[in-house]
Amino acid sequence: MDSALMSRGVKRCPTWQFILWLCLFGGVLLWGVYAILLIWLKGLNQTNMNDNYGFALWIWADLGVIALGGGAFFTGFLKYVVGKDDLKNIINYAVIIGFICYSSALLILAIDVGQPLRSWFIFWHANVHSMLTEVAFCLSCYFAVLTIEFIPLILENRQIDKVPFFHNLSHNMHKVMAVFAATGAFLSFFHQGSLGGTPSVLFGRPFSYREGLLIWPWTFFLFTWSAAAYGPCFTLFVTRITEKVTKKKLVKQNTIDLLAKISGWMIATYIIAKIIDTWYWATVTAPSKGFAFMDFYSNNPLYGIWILVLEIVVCGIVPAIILLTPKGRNNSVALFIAVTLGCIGVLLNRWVMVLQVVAMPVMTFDKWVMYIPSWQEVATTILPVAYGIIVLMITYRYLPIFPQEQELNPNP
Amino acid sequence: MKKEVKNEKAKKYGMVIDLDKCTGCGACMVACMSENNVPFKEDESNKLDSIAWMRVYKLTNGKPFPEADICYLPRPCMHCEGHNGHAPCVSVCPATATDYNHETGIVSQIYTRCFGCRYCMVACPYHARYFNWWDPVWPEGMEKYLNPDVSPRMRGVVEKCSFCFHRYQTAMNKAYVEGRRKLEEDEYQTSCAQACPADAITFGDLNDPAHAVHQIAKPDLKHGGRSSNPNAFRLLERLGTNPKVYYLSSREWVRRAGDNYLKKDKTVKKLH
Amino acid sequence: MSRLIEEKGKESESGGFIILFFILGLAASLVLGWGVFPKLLYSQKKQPIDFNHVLHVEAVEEGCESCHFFREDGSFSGLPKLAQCVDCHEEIQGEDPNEVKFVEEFVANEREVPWLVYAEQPDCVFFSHAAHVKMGKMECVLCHGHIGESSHSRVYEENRVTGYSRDIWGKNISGLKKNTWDRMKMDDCAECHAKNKIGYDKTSMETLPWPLNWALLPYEKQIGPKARVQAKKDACFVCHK
Amino acid sequence: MFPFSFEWVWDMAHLIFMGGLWYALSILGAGMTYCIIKTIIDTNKGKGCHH
Amino acid sequence: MKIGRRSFLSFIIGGAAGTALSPLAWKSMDDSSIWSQNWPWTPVPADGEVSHVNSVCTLCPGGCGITVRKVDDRAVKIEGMKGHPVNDGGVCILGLSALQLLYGPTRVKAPLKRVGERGEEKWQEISWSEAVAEVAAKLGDLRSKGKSHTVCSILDSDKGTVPYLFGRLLTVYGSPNFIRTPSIQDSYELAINLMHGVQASAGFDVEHADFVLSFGSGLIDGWGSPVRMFKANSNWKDSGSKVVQIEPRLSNTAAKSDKWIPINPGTEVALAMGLAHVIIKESLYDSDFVNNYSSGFDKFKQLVLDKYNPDNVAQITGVDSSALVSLARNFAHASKPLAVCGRGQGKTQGSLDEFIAVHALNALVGNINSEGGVWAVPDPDYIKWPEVEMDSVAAVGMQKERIDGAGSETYPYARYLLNRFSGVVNSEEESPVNALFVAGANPLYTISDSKAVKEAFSKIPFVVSFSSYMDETAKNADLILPNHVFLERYEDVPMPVGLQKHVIGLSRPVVKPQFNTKHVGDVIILIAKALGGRIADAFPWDNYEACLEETLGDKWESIVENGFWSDPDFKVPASEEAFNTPSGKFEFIPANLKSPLDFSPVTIEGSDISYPLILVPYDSMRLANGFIGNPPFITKTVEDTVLKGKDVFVEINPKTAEEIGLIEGRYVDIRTPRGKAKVRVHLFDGIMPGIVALPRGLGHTAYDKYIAGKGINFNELIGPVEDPVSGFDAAWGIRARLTKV
Repeated sequence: MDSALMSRGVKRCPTWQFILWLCLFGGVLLWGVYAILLIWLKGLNQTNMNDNYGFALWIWADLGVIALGGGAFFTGFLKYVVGKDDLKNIINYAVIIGFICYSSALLILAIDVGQPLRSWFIFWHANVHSMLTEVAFCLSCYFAVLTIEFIPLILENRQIDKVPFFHNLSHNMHKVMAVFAATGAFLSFFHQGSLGGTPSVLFGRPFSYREGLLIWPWTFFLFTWSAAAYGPCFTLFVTRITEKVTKKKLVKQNTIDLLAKISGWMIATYIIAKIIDTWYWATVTAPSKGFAFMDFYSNNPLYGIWILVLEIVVCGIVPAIILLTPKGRNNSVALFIAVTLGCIGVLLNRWVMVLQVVAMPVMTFDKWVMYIPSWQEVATTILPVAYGIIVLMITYRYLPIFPQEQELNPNP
Repeated sequence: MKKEVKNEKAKKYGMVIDLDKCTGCGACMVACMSENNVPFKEDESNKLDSIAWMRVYKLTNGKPFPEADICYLPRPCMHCEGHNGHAPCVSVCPATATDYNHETGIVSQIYTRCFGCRYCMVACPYHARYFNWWDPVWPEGMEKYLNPDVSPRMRGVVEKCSFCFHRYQTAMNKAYVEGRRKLEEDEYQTSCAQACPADAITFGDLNDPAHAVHQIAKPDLKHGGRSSNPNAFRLLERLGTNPKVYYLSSREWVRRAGDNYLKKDKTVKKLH
Repeated sequence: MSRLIEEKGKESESGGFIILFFILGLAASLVLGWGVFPKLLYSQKKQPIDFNHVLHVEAVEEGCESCHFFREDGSFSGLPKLAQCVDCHEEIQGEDPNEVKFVEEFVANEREVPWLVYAEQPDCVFFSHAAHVKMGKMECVLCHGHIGESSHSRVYEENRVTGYSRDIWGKNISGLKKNTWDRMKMDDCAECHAKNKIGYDKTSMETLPWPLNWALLPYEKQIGPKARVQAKKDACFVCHK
Repeated sequence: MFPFSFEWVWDMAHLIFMGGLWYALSILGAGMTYCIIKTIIDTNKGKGCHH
Repeated sequence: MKIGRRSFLSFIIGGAAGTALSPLAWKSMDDSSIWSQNWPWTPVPADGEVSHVNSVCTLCPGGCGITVRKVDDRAVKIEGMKGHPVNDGGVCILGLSALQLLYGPTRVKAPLKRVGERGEEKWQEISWSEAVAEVAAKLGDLRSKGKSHTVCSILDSDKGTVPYLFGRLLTVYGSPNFIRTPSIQDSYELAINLMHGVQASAGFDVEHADFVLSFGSGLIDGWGSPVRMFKANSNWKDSGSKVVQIEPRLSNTAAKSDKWIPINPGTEVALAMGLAHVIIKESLYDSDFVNNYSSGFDKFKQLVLDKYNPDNVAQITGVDSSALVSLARNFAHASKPLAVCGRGQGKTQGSLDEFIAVHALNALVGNINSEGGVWAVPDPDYIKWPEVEMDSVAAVGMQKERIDGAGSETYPYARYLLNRFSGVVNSEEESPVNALFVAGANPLYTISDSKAVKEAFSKIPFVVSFSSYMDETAKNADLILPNHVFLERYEDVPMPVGLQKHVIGLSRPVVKPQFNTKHVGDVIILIAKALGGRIADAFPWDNYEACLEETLGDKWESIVENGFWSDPDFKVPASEEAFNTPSGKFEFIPANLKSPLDFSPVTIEGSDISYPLILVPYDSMRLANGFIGNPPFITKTVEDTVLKGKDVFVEINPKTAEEIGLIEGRYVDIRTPRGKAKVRVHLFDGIMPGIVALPRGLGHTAYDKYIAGKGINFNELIGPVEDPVSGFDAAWGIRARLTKV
């Protein structure tokens, strides 16, 4: 029925099946939209945030999706700036995933602020000393970059491509894509970093506070690095899931292998840096403020030392080892485990840097405060997942995302 | 002509709270609420969602009966100076809705500028910043007591203690019509300091040796405003927030509760 | 009409025709924006009493200060209350219907006159008349214009979106102003402060090359020699509450 | 945000961060403008009409 | 078609360009930005001329001077009055919140007549003339039936013109039943009456005392005039004066004192006697005073030496005997020692023995009527109205015995015994009270054993409340004749509690009455006039204001100007003339007392087998617990370890909690012989094991949603324990049991 919209020579599931799934995820999406409306109309009292938890699930989700979306900028950087041309086979998907992640992040930010109609103040009345300003600048600019990168892909749809204007536009945009990608990479280095700086410039919060270089705390670099390391994991993770769902091989193993190897090296180096950072913080920074290392991980029902072990060892060292060994990369199960652990690791890191920061008391007579998100927060946080799946379904169905698909799946 | 109009010496308004005198009666909290149009809800027992610019904390020494001891600690906004005005909250606000005034040392909060990102609340280790989770609603007729000098806040913005800056403004107005620029110590007092029935709160210009706060707190400006009074301490001084609220206590455990210390650390008076 | 367009479209395929439509659109939107929109944006309200400033200034002894004065506590009285008016207007004076209305409706019933205040600022604004008039020696006219010379009350134009007077947000719909009193927005405060600030702030805008100093419009008012103008960027609380 | 806003201060922080923002925005703006103009020219030349 | 589309596009582009060149977009954006910063639904308080009005707060008996800041005709802030002899600029949390009471939703806005069942809150608004007529008709009816003595009024005070008007009306009408709500005032007055032989209130020269020994008095928890006590406490800190606090719970007062001596609850009287023992035995007492101005010392000495040696006392009180001895020495050696009693805020009367024992301690160290000591302060004598002329009905009525039994043969010493009221009413088939007036009091909430009080009220056929607020008593009344709030009315406020000076404060109208309310004084005068005859004759004033002005006479002008009047010449007589006892001296063992005191601790209700724990109340400044409900601001300051949601916490020592198996926050049922309630537990190291404590001031069932339904009323769990000599309520606690739910 809708086959005219699909690329030639590829096979897609029947329309009814497509619509059925669309409705399913659309339902989840609508649930999230309902929650958004509630929040916009009734205010943030719809959440379980409070004066201790000024930042909570949403900011975690924000940091999380941006880290996961880091695959887009890093892959783009590798392809356009470093020149790893092999990555062209996966870059489209990386861009779409990035686009989904960043648009979700912006949406969540729009719900998260108390006066959404004033959120443009962050530009208009910008305080250039604030990490959040830097985040907002780079985030929105980079989102513009992703949109620019996404447009030619849409224009490649079989029907749209027939229009000469769009065909030419797509062609021209491709030609200058390197400039956009380079700008995007530049912006991404900064906003991933400033997201890292966001908790770490808080010198009133010894758990997250880090010393650093000039105005940038060490986590500034760690966040950029970890996004570059773990972002590709998420790209690989989604690609792998897509392959499972479509029951097709979509990207050749050498591309996967290349990206996995780079990711492995990035994770390995990141984890070393992270360990050094943690060590310095635990033995120098925190004690100078009167905190012993274990103060951060005791006297509360949730945040134990396990969380650090999980983050560094299980979700850091383990995936690094798997991805660095050819055997590990070539074993699809091991690879999948590694990229999954990687994704969990970066999400956990972002969780800790948001939630544990605010949970941890600073005044001696203050108490640890725990928090459980309200359904409105959960719904709005799940919304991006549904939204992402829907975008992926539509783009996969109608756009030539995977250049190697036809080659790998010749029509019988 | 330009020399004629010399800038007066910058003021640094601050507070000294004598915890030996503080009875924990809560008058400062209510004096603040009624002066500053702080709203209230039917249930205010969830203290994580209850706006109290001035909050009185109850400290315990953790010892069993009969060695147990308690102490009350009123906590307004500390109006941190940080390093050269870089209060923890001021530098993080993305929209410049809060700033540090070098002329008075007061950290402002502009409600119409704030868009409610709450980064400042995360930055403040004192929980001195409060978010308007709800629309402020006064029962019918009660809006009559609202103070026109302070604008009521809308839902979705952050608010905090301003050291009753509007009182500074009105005092300055009076001074202006009398042809003065200088305020007497008692012309500008915060609502809490004025109300405190135990006279535990002293407010004034820390830079002015004639003011009581200066004489009690004896701030050592070479060492980040650290007090030279052996009974005085500031909350979380070691973080480098450089707050302008000093506390006095004759009890060691109370002074130690004012900051974080490793077991081996002494309740130090020196920053480094 | 649509038929007409189509027919005309058939007649001519040329670019000229397209340009005509461009001009049509342009003209329509310009008329809408410059003509209709301001009419829609502001509602016209009449003052409850038509007030004659000229007459009053002649009658009172101390000029403007007779009614608009500073109180002992430094606050500015703004519009006079009924209690002040009653000093003279206990009985109807003369035959002006406005006078009759004033005495009968308000004085007799001890009801305050609900004047519409042209210069009413939003609640977030703190403005010290004392600082500007007493210390800065500024003339009222600088911000309020020549209202004291009016013999009738102007129509009060209320912005339907913001609820504030047109005087605050720009008498000229274009946002440009000829006189200092044409607008009373934050930028206008800032403009004057930047212009008159005394050199204790290094980042003086005047020292900047064109066009960065463009905001300094050339009007003549001088601020007294004792003035100390707030022009620092760390003082939101000075003007906001 | 703009140098003529009264909040603007001519200091390093503004130059770096606002400079960065305007730089990025101009690259993106210039890039897109280039693409669109080039595309209009190309289309008028009859490129891309492969049917 | 193709051209049509292109033309349309062109039109749109032209339109967009034109819009961009017109103010439409820019101005709309600007305006919506302004709109989004000044939401129309956020209230904007009107500005205006600021003025200040001096007045006096009447929300508690403290009598603080206040300065109300007004903006035009709105009262916006209450501040302490500078230079006032009681509070000198300070103000308490309740006074600060008074505007919430003035403007709050809890006000009764017009005279109301009950139309539904009692307490059903179905009311009909009536006019003032109807209301007065109704009351007058009822009173006239009772009087004609010879039942004038079955009319009764309950007030919070018996001083000042308004209580005097009530008293006058009752007298000339023919009823002896004027009742004042109970407090430690009763016990102090009686102790002074018996030991000094004069009718006077106790005044404490706390400012000059240098060693304060408090037997459980919440010196900084609201005892006496709270702000004055805070100031005194700060003075003590500055001057190095010592405070020793004796009580089983680490109250704020205990925490702020120089020494906290935990004691078995209720045994304070024994400790006082033990201290007397040491002082007498070691001859540390003031021999001048004891030898020259006291009588009965030998008898007292004998009693003390026989029965209260430190070891015995240590056994009873749990206070270490060496601590006791050193305390006694420190107390006696201090230059201006002062011992005070009356637990917490002193809202219950307490045992007479205890007051006499503590007062004897003061006498031993010779600080009676001296600097830094306890003064017997007679009421200022400024209300000089002509004697009433009673008609025969009134004369007969006045001869009848009081309903509460005060002054009867059984209770010859007491003046008012509201604690007995419900017992008396409930014990009879038909209520001995046919009409009840309640003003400035809320007995349904403040009197212990609420259930019994409520039952008694339900038996009384005609209950009139003069409350400004819809409190528990008003809610269960037949008629509410709302008084102005103190910020709307004139009223003299004599004798701030515990002050050793003569001060009369003046409440005055700060704002116009907000609702259709009427001054209670005016209503009394109107009722009297409506009743006619001798009754009307006794009220020659046009209205209350005229009455007040006439009463204050030459004081009026200065009191209006300053907000208070104080007698600069006030002095208590020297010890030679101070005592009017049969011996003409201070009596350690009052000769006027028929039965001897035994100075033994009061036994509380309940068996220790079924109720293993002891429940005591505690008072907090952050919980108004008198006849005024807690305004929202105050409730906001209550900690979440006291009140969370609708649940109140009972304080318990962690050790006791562990024995019962309770953890922090756990829900429990608390049961006492008088009642049961569901509460949560809060572990507190500052409370003696075996004791649990609940705050007073919660658990309102009336007022508005900001006050009602939070926690439980302590008075529902406790009942009165009658002091055998005075008839006062001597209960200081009740036995209790906690069970998990």
